[in-house]
Amino acid sequence: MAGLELLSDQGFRIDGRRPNELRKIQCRLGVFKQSDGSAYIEQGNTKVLAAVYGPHEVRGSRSKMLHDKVLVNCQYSMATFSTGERKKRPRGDRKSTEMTMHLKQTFDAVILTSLYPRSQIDIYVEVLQSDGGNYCASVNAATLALIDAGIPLKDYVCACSAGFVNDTSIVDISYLEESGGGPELIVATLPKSEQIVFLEMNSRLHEDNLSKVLDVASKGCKDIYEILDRAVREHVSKVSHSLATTD
Amino acid sequence: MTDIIYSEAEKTYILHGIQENYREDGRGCEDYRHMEIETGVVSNTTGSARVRLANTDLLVGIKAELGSPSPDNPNCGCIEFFVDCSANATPQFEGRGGEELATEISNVLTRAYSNSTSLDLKSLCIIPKQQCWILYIDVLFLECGGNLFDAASVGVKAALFNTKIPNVTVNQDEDDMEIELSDDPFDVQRIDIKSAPCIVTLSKIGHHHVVDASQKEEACCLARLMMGVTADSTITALKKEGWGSLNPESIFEMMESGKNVGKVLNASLLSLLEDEEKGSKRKTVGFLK
Amino acid sequence: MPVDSKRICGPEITKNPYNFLINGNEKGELIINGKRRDGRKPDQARPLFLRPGLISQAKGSAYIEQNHTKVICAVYGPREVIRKEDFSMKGQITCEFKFATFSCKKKRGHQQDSEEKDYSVQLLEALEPAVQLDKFPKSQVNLYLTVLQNDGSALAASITCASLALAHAGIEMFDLVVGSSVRIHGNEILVDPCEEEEFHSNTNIGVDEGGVVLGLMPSINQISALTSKGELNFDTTSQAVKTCIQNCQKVYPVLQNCLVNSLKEKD
Amino acid sequence: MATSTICVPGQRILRTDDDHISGNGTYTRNGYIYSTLVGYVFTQTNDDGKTIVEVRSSKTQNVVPSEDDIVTARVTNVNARFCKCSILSIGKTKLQEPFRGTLRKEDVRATEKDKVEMYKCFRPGDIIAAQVLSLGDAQSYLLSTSENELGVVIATSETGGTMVPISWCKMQCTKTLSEEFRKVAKVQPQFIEYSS
Repeated sequence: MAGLELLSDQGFRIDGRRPNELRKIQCRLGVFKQSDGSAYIEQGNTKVLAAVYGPHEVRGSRSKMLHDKVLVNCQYSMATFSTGERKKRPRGDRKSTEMTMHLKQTFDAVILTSLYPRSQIDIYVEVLQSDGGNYCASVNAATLALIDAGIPLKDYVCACSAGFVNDTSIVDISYLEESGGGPELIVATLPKSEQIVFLEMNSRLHEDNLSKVLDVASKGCKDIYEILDRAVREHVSKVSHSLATTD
Repeated sequence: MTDIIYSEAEKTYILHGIQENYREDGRGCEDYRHMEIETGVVSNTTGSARVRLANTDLLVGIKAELGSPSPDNPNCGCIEFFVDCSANATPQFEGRGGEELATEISNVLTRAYSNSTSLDLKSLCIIPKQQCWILYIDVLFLECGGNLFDAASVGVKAALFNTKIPNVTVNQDEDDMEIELSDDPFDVQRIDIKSAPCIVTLSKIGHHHVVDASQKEEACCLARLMMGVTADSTITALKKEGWGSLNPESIFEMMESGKNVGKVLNASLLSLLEDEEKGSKRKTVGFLK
Repeated sequence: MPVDSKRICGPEITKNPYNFLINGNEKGELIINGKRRDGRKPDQARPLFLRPGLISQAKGSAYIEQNHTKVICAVYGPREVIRKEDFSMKGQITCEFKFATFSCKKKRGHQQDSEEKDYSVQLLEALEPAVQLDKFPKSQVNLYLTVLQNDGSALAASITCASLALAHAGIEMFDLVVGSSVRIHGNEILVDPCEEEEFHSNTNIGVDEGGVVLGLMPSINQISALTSKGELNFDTTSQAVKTCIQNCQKVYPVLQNCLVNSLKEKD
Repeated sequence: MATSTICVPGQRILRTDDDHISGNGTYTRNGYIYSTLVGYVFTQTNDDGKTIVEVRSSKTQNVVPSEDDIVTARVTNVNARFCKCSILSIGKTKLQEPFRGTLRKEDVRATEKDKVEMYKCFRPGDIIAAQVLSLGDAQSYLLSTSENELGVVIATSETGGTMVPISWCKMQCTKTLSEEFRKVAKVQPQFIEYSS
C-alpha cells in the first residue's frame, strides 16, 4: 500500500472503524415542500439531497415519451464546494453524466414503471459534500425520496461499496480508502429479494476474493436497509400522527 | 423566476391586501418571513452557511484557494461568485435551465460587493503581484420560495463570517518565496463582515412596495428595486429589475424603506451570527431537523 | 464556457501595457479648481451627436456620439422566434451588447464576456417597459449594440441609442428612453463621466465613490432602469438619481428633434 | 384629413375627450393621447361623429400575423394531415422575413372536410392565399383556406410550366396541357391589385 496504512495491525481503519462497520448514517424524509418527495442522507461525511417530481406529463420533446411505461429521468449534480478541490461545474462533466446514467438504470429496475405509461418521473440528486460512496449515498437518498413521493417500488434499493485491503474486505469505503488505488466494488441490491440491480468494480481483484467482497457489500446493503426502513417507518408514523391530531 | 400562473382574482386579492398593509401570510409590508441560519454546515469548505427563508432554501460554500492576483489589483485578493440553481428546487432548472437566473443573482451579488469597502480584500493578499487568496463563493439553491436575492446575500454574509482561512507565513530566501500554510485549525484568519452588504429587494405591487416578496407576490410584481445595504445604511448597489417601470417618487420611497429595512436586517444578522459563534457547542443539524 | 474555435487567437497570456504605467492606477484628482480634467464643469455633459438610420439593411438603426464614446445600434424584426424554448405569446425583445474588440483600452474578446452580458440584460430591462410588446405577439425584435469606442458612459449612451433605433424602426413605444450616468466622487457629482472618471470597483477607496446609471421615459415620467455601483450614502444616492433625471430631461428634446428632423429630411 | 404635425414616441398629442379616440400608432394614458411612433398625425372622423387620432409612420408598418389577416404564403411541405407554409406577406405588406404557418387538412375547405386529400390540394412551391385562423402554437401560425376566395393562386406543373385554373379543384399546365388537382382560389380583383 502506498504511504497510507488503510488497515492497522489491530484491524482498525483510518477513521477508526472496523472492516465490517458502516459509517454513521443519518437521514430524513420530506425535507422540502415543493417537491413531491425529498430526502436527505448523511453517510459519514458524504451528504446527499434527493428530490423527486412526478409522475407528470413528459417535459420537453414528446419523442422521449414511452408508450408502455414511465420515463425515469435523473440528474446527478455535485455542489461546486462539495469536493476537496473546488469543482468548476456542478454537472455536465463526464463523471456526472455517467453517474446520471447509472442512477437511471438502477431506478428503472425498481420503480413499477408500467403503472404510469406516457409519464415521467424526475429524480434529482444533489451531492452537498462528498467523502466517498457518492453513488451509494445518492441511491439511498433517492430511494427515500421516491418512498416519500409515494411512488410504487418493488423494494427498497440500497447501495453499498466495499474494498479489499490486506486480505480483508472493508465495507462502505471513504474517499481516502477509495483513492488508495485498491479495488472498489459498488453494488445496489434489493435487500428483500436479494437481487442485484447494479454492480460495478474498479481496479484489480483476484477472482477468489470477489465473492468475499461482494458478500461484505451485500451485507452492507442489508444493514443500510435496516436503517432506511427504520427512518421510513418513523417518518410515516410521525406524519400519520400529525395527521390524526389535526383532524 | 420560476413560473407560477395565477388568476386575476388571486392577484387582485394579494394587491388589495398589500394596500391595507396586510399580506397573504399576515405580514406587514416591511416584514421578513421566518429565517433560519446555520453556519459551518459543510465541513470541507473554508466557510459555509445554510439559510432557510420560509421555503427558500440555500447553501453557501466558500472555498479559499491560492492564486495570482489580477494585474489591475496586485495588492488585493479576489472574490468570485458562482450561483447554481439545483434541479431539486424545480424541474425547470434541470440541465442548464437555471443558468439565466443564476447569472442574474451572481451579477447582483458581484455588484453589491464590487467596492473596496465591503470586504477588506487587501487582507487576502499574501505576496503582492504573486500570491493571494481567491475566495470562491458558491451559492446553491435547493428550494425556491421567493426572494432569492436577499436570501443569497444573507447566506453569503453568514458564510463569510464563518470563513476561516489558514494563516500563511512567507519565508523569503534570496529570490525565492516560500509559502507555509498553518495546519492548526485555530491559527486562522477571519473575515470582517461588519461593512458587508445585504441585499434588500423591494417589489412594487400596485401602488405599494413590499420587502421579502413570496413567490406569489413576485408573480404580481411588475418591477422591483434591489439594493445592497450595509449596516451603516450606505448603499453599495442599486438595480431596478423587471419589465415594468417606476416613477421617480416611488423610487425614492423604496430607497428609503430599503435603507431602514436593510439596517435592521444587517444588525439582526450580525447579532445572530455572534450568538451562534458564542454557543458554538451546539450541534449542527443541517438538513436533519 | 464555449471556446472560440473560428478565429486564430493570439498568445494565451498577454499583458495590458497600461498596467505598467508608473502611476497606472492612481490617476490624481478628478476635479481641479471646480473644473474636470477635460475642462468641463461637474454638471456639464459632453456634446451629443445623434443620427438615426445609417444601417440600410436593418429595420431601424441609430448612432450616438458623445465625444469619444461612440455607439451604433441596429434593430431587426419583428421576426419569428426561432428557438422553441424562447417561445412566449407576448412579444419579446432581445439585446446583444458588445464592445468592439478595439473599443477599450483593454482588448476585448470576440465573444461576449460577463460584463457585456450584464449590460445586455440591463439594456433589455431599460427598454422593455417602453415598448408595446402586445403589438407583436409570438415574435421578437432583435437589437444589436456595438460600442465602437468607449470613453465612459457607454451603457447610458447605448440606452439612448437603442431607443432612437427602435423609434426609427417604427416599433411602437410608450415613450423614448433616455439614458444618463453620473460618477459620484465625494461631494461632487460628475455628469456623463468619461473613461478616466468612471468608477472602477477596485481602485477607489472609501464611501461615496461610485456611479449611477439611469434610464428615464421623460414624457410619462417613469424610470425604466436604475443601477448603481460603489458604496454610497443614502442622500448622495438620491441626489445622484435626481441629477440623472435632470440630465435625461435635458437630452430628451435633442432626441425628439433628431427624430423629427430625420423624418423631414426624408420627405 | 392630414396635418403636417410630426410626432415622436411618447409625445402628448391632445387630451382625450368624448370626441377624440386614440387610433393606430397612439395610446391613452392619464387622459391624454400619446404617440407611439415617429410620423405624421392624421385625424379621421368616423361614422358616429367622433374623431380618431392616428399616427402614421412613413416606414412600412411593422406587421406580424394576427387573427383573420389574409396572408400570402408559399407551401413548403405537404403530408397527409397538414401542409407547412412560409408566410410571405400579410395583406398588402410584404414581410422582410417569413413566418411559419401550418394549414391543417380540416381547414382546407368548408364542406366535405373529411374527404380532403392533401396531395390533391397543395404541392410544395404553390403560392396560396389564406386566412390566419389563430396564432397557433410555438411552431407556427394556423392558416385556413376554407373559403372560395382562398387557396392556390400560383402553381407550376410537374414539368415546370405555369398552370391556370380550369375548375375549383383543377389546374392545367399551359405547356403540356396536363391537369393537376389543386384547391384553387377564386381570385378576387382586390387581390390582383395587391400583387401589382
